[in-house]
Amino acid sequence: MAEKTLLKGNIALAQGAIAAGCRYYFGYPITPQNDIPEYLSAELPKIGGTFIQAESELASINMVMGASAAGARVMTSSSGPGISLMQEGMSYMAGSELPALVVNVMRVGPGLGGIAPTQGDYFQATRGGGHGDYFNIVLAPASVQEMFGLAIKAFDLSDKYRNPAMILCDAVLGQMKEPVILEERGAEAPPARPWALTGAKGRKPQFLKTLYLSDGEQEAHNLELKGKYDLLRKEDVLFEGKGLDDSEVVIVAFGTVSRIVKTAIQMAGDEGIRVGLIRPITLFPFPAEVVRRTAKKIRRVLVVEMNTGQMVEDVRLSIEDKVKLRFYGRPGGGIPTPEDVLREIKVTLDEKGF
Amino acid sequence: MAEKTLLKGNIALAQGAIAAGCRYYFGYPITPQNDIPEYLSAELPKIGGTFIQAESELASINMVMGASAAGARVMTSSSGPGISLMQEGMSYMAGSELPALVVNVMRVGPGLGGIAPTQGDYFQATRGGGHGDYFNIVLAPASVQEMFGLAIKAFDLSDKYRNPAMILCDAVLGQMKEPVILEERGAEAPPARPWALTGAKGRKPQFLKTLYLSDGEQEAHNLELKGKYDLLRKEDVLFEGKGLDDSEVVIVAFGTVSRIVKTAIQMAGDEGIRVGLIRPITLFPFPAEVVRRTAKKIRRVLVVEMNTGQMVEDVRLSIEDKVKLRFYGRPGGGIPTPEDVLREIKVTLDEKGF
Amino acid sequence: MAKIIIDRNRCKGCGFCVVACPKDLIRIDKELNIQGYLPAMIADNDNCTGCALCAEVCPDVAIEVYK
Amino acid sequence: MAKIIIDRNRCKGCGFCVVACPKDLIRIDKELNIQGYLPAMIADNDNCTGCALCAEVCPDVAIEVYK
Amino acid sequence: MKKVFSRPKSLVDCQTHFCPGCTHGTAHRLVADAIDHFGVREKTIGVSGVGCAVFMYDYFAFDAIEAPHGRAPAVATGIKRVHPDKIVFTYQGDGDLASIGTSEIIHTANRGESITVIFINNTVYGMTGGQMAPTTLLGQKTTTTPYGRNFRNDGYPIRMAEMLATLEGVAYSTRVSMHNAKEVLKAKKAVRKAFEMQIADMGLTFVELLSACHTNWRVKPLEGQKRVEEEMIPYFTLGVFKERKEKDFL
Amino acid sequence: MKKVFSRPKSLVDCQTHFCPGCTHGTAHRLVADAIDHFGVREKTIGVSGVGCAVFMYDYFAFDAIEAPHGRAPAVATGIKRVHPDKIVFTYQGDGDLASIGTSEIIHTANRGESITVIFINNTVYGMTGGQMAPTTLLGQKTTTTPYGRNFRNDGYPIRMAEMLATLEGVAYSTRVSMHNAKEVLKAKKAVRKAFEMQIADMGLTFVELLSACHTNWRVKPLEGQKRVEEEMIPYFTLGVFKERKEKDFL
Amino acid sequence: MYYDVIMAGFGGQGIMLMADILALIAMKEGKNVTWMPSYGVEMRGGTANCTVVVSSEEIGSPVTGHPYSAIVMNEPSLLKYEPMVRPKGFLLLNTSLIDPEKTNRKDIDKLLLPANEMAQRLGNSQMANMVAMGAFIEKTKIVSLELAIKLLPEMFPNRPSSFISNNSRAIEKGAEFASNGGDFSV
Amino acid sequence: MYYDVIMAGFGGQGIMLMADILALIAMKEGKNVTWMPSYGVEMRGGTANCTVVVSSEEIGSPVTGHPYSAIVMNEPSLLKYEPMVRPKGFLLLNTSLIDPEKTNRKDIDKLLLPANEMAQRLGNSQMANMVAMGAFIEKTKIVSLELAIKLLPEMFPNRPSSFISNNSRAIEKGAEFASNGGDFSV
Ligand SMILES: Cc1ncc(C[n+]2csc(CCOP(=O)(O)OP(=O)(O)O)c2C)c(N)n1
Ligand SMILES: Cc1ncc(C[n+]2csc(CCOP(=O)(O)OP(=O)(O)O)c2C)c(N)n1
Ligand code: SF4
Ligand code: SF4
Ligand code: SF4
Ligand code: SF4
Repeated sequence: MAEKTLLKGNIALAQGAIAAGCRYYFGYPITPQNDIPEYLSAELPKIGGTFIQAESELASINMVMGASAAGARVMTSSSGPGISLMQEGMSYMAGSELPALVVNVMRVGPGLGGIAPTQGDYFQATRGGGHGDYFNIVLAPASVQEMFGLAIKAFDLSDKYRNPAMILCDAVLGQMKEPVILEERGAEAPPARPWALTGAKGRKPQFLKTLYLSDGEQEAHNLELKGKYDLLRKEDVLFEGKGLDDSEVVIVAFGTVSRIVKTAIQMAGDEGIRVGLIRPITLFPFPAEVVRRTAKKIRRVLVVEMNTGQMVEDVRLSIEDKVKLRFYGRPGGGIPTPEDVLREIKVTLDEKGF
Repeated sequence: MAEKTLLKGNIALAQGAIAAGCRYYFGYPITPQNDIPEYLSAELPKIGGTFIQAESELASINMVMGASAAGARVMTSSSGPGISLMQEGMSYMAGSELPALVVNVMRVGPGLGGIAPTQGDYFQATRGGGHGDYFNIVLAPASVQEMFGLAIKAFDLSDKYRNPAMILCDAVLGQMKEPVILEERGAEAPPARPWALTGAKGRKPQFLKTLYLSDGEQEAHNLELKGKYDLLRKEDVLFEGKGLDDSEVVIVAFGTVSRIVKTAIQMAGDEGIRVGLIRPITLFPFPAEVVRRTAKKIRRVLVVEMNTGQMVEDVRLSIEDKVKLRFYGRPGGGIPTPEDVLREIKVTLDEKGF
Repeated sequence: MAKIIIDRNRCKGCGFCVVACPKDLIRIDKELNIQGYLPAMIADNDNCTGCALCAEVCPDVAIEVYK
Repeated sequence: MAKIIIDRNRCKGCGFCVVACPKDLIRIDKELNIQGYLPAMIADNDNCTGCALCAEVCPDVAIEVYK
Repeated sequence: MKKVFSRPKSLVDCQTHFCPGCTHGTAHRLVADAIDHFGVREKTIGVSGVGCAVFMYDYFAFDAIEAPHGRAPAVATGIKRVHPDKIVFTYQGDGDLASIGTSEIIHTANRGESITVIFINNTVYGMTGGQMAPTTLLGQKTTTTPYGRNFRNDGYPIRMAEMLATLEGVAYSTRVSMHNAKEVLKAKKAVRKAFEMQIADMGLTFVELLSACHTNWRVKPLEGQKRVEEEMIPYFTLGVFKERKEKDFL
Repeated sequence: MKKVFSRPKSLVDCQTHFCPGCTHGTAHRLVADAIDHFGVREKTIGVSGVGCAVFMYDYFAFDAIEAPHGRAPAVATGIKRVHPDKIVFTYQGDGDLASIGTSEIIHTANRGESITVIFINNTVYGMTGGQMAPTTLLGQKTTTTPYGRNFRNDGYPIRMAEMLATLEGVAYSTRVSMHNAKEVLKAKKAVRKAFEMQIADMGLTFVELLSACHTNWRVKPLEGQKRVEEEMIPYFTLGVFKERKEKDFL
Repeated sequence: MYYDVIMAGFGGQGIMLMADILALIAMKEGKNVTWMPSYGVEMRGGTANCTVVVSSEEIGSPVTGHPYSAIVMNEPSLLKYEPMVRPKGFLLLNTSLIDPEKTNRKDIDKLLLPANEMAQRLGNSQMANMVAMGAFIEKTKIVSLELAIKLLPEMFPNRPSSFISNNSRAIEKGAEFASNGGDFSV
Repeated sequence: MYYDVIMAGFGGQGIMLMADILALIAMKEGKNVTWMPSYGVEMRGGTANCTVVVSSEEIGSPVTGHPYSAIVMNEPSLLKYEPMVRPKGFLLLNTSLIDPEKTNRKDIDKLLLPANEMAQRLGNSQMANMVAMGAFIEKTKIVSLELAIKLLPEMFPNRPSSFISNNSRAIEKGAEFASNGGDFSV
């Protein structure tokens, strides 16, 4: 087994980005993700990269757009209010089909909010906080190891689809330390970017834009984007499933909550209750198929989130209504304890169908 | 019958705002809603109001926040990219429980996009483009008369719930002229605002904020917000329903599309096909109950939108999965014609259940 | 010996060249071009000095100058 | 005749008042206050002129001056 | 004996969360002092930026609101336009005002809104842990300029008081310091002048107050004060950059 | 006879969508001229703001990108940092640069990014129908100042070239006009100088070009040119506000 | 009763005004009406067009892909809108700016109107839109011609009476042309 | 094997470092481990605390409401964390800063450690955290004490050897105290 290093989630993410070949970072400070820019401000210059502390999140995302347009692997990171400020830029990037990684280490909202762990930005991340018909590719790590690994994966997917990818996590994942295996990045180099702006030398001038004026051109462009999202749903769904065959109830939870749920599942097991888990790793595309299939079999689904109910809509959309669906959520930085979850498991089992 | 005036949708909306007692407008130009600021820049000074062209949409929404905090009825208006830039501010306003009207005359996205009619911002409007656990109150007019009337209604709901309200419409509704009856605003004055910042004269100092640090305080605040959204869902759902009892298929469509659908329904009627319509007027809260009830009876639902499928999720969430649900959408400024819709009606009727 | 050539169909008839010409050799035509504008035309090319001021001032880059 | 009163528990021990006092009458105590800081104390109130410079410079508004 | 110096009435009698020696506390007192001085506590509305001073509403005995990071001038504009008779001010750090909020302060100043802006320049982002601010000095190490600020990568320390002084809408622009008693007394006058001119509706008034952030500079309080004097002031010259004399300008 | 004046190679041979007499066309040519002059067409990347010139990519024969409204300097920063050897410029209107994009231009200038900024000041928002711009003159009627711009409500016309000249990162800041042949020739020199200094990597170079927007001013083209001369120039003084001579500054 | 028309031409031909008047009369007559312009991001160039729907019932779509009729005031508009008109529909062409040879449809009713020339003879070619308006109303009878003329002073409250009378005359002349189908004299 | 501990005190007491060391040793021993700090928006003031979970299995929640044990280095931490410890759990109190009278729980095992005084006697009261560390490990045996001492040079590569040896000694002394339960001598 490769050697392990004890790393903070934010740092592991930053190292994942470097491992993925990212050499450009533009961002603006905000808790609880400041380790990322702080680490990269020290490391990137050493490896020929560029770190700029932008004057704002608006500037960050637009610098990211420029660097991406120029053909670079590039990222930014922020939290709630800052991510909201990036919505115009992210919409432009999706429209111009530009890849990049945007990290959201969530903080409590709405408003300024505290930095307690929360999952209140699920809707914003998966339903497009920006204007127009588009989606972000959204990945939700649940361990420091995944902070590293999914950062790499996010760049790859972003490049594959020429669409911004987002890592959605919370303060627990950002601040927690765990042992990590820092795999060397394999040979899979970033794909060629023939569309990048590099100067029209030996080729025709090319441009990147989002405004199409000829009859039907814009509609065609939007349908092409939709085609990419359909392909994503088909080809690049990621999830972790446990005990999906013989459980009495299956829990759907992502990120930090899935960890708490695992403890609860063990506690339930100790009491002789068999509980399964589906942990979506891609939030968009949502693992609808496995949720549907599992729910059909197990008939009882419990969704746990650190918000007032957001991913539960995607679960609802995936399952038949004969399935019993229960939601348990704590918003505003309230963290469900394993005991809370165990209680909810029992309620789910006790309740009659709808 | 009161006298009718032939008015552009944008102007009717501006007049509705004035009728509602709104005397403060802060906004930044963007097509296709410029008639609103242009009209108000001429009218507000005449009636003791204030019009400021802000330096940006960020400034606009924050001026709106200030004026609302100061106790005024206040509004802004914009379109796609500008609305995206307001997401941080709107999240803060929801968090600080401040009322205001935000108008989004949609344009095509993602990115800069053209100004053709579209409904691509449904997700952003109803699922919160800003960070955190909150919702906007969203109203969708379908006629110039409603541009006037729903502007008033939006202010009232916004005040009732101390939450931002949004009018979501498109270029057709903004640019179209129709005869309007400009009702006098009744006695229903804006409610008292004891929470407003007016100087601590004869009372304790008070403040408006979104950051709660004591244990559990933020969670309690978020649950209180959730309480308001639950109440909204119970008390203030608006929709228009037609032929919900004896139709062969029911269409769900809002705004401009509902108009096109009405023509299609007439065409279908001419061919002997009975088609019903549910037109959500409040998009949040979504009229889930009537959709559920009607779908249960009619068993065939067609959703038509000018996007690749957004409101259809709310319809899906409202109905049983035994109901046959079909979606027809055109994104990027493509306008479904009545003929298109008629065709889809027939397909919906022909198709077998799932 | 110099001359200018005005691209009649590219011209939008703003008249800047008319004013710019120090020798007053350009005027506005009476017939619309395909764009629907009344374009500029060189009235007297023989006296053109090729100073190119008309070309410099033309927003539509509709003038070429030869010398 | 003048004097100052330092709110021992409000003080964070920054020492600005110590430096500010033109007559050098303030020093830092050796015992922690409830906040866990070593607070300032007036060592010699008899010579205080009530100039209030210590108070002006105190970021925690922990000093009152009497004259 | 009579009390000749005590806590201003506009300042709540409570412990602040500021670090030992942090002159955010001083600046708060100076604002409260001016509000008391002009007897306008009951008609004052404060707008805090996001930064170490975000909890302003806990410390001031008048109405207040928390603006999104950088947007305090826009929020203040909204308030002042609704209540032209009230005293409205913003209180902002250098990250808040000179970085993310650049556009808002410039245009609010350019519109000449009758508000007062209290600007705390401590060359770093205090609240978030000492990252580079637009005002960070060249060569200064911060958590995001670990090798020292380098103008080729990070740009130059920006001088807001001078830049704003060039705008027509600004009635008063000054830079003061709080690193010793003499300077605090000057700062007090400047803050009073700023509010006085607001009361006279002369346009935007701007007071930049130099401050140390000992915690993030990683120095003791008294060392910090010395650095303000020896390193900040040579670059951030103290003085009045603009002072309008007439109300009926232009 | 030899062709002594023709369309620059960097300018695509096609009809523009600009209104008759709109000097956006002239400015486009001047940029293309400079690019040709320095032979850098194959290493130039243009960034357009949103405004009447958003379709830049249709008119220039080099790589280009459409930035969100106001953000061109940030986009250009991203590009230039990836390709320090390329020639990168932004092309922005007064709404784009001096209003919504204030923060981006100031900080990009302050960082001294080696890019060129072409700034078209026509005192209105052209593309969206003639609303007030930050540069609108006092008293000037626009669709959002129907009673004329009034500084008490709307603030003052902002002078960007002067303001930016105060920033260390700026290598060159100048204001020129395009209202007659003589001025166009000067403008041509200024644009060339700006690109020349970029090639020498001296910092940000900024050229403000005064322009009429006949359509929204509701005047004939020649009248518009006259108004530039008689009304704009007295307020927006022409000249060089900063020109760095040395590369190794500070 | 339901009727829809697309009016099209270039900016400056008064297309919107023409549509405005039609919509206003319809409203005054107690009918439902929608007026729907289409315009691009760009300020100028290209065609200006406006769809007016008049109906005694509630109006569904204000946008129409197959109008009963079209008024085309210049050639690009002919190319774009002629194909859309419904079979048996009606097309009014401004022959002052359109070569009638360019029309293709055989299945629709056409009126060839030299609107600019007629307006010029009436003293101002700017009134071509009013001429067309008059002809269109006379031909289709979807609103009252009298009312159109009667409402002019109300529609242009700030214009001199000569303006009103000239425009009335333009409308009348257009109507005359339509009713005696082809010939005109002033 | 599963064990969790919350360590708490005020900023400057080296709580995070203590937690770091524990986590690192656990990792080196091939166990799974999580290290989870909790901190506010504010830079300073208040308590610093960190939860470490050590387990031979995959670790679920890194957050725990009912830890097996707690190390409390000052009084506010005692008040906050003593009630959370599981019945039969373990509480290590720093009696240099906490009055042992203030503890309430009877159902848990307690170690009263005068950490600051011991550290002071070792030459530097800053090492109180190391003393506590040593005592905690000795008492709970969740990781190897030897490894802890052996790893010190690796953990502080830039510190002089005197620093390492002092800290080793502090750990040892803490352990000694724990093993002979109560008395200490330097
Ligand atoms: C949109 C947004 N971005 C970033 C932050 C995080 N943030 C909070 S305070 C702050 C800067 C604080 O620095 P400064 O304004 O200089 O004030 P100080 O704390 O030094 O007094 C930042 C970046 C935020 N709250 N909102
Ligand atoms: C975020 C955003 N806000 C507003 C707009 C609308 N908009 C497009 S161009 C423009 C201003 C154009 O004016 P200017 O920059 O002066 O350029 P000009 O058209 O005069 O050349 C505006 C406000 C937009 N596209 N995006
Ligand atoms: S300057 Fe150019 S566009 Fe203008 S009239 Fe002359 S040739 Fe035509
Ligand atoms: S200045 Fe104030 S806080 Fe500082 S030591 Fe003196 S009394 Fe204490
Ligand atoms: S972090 Fe800096 S600015 Fe904030 S309270 Fe502490 S010393 Fe003051
Ligand atoms: S609207 Fe104004 S800026 Fe735009 S092309 Fe026309 S004249 Fe030029």
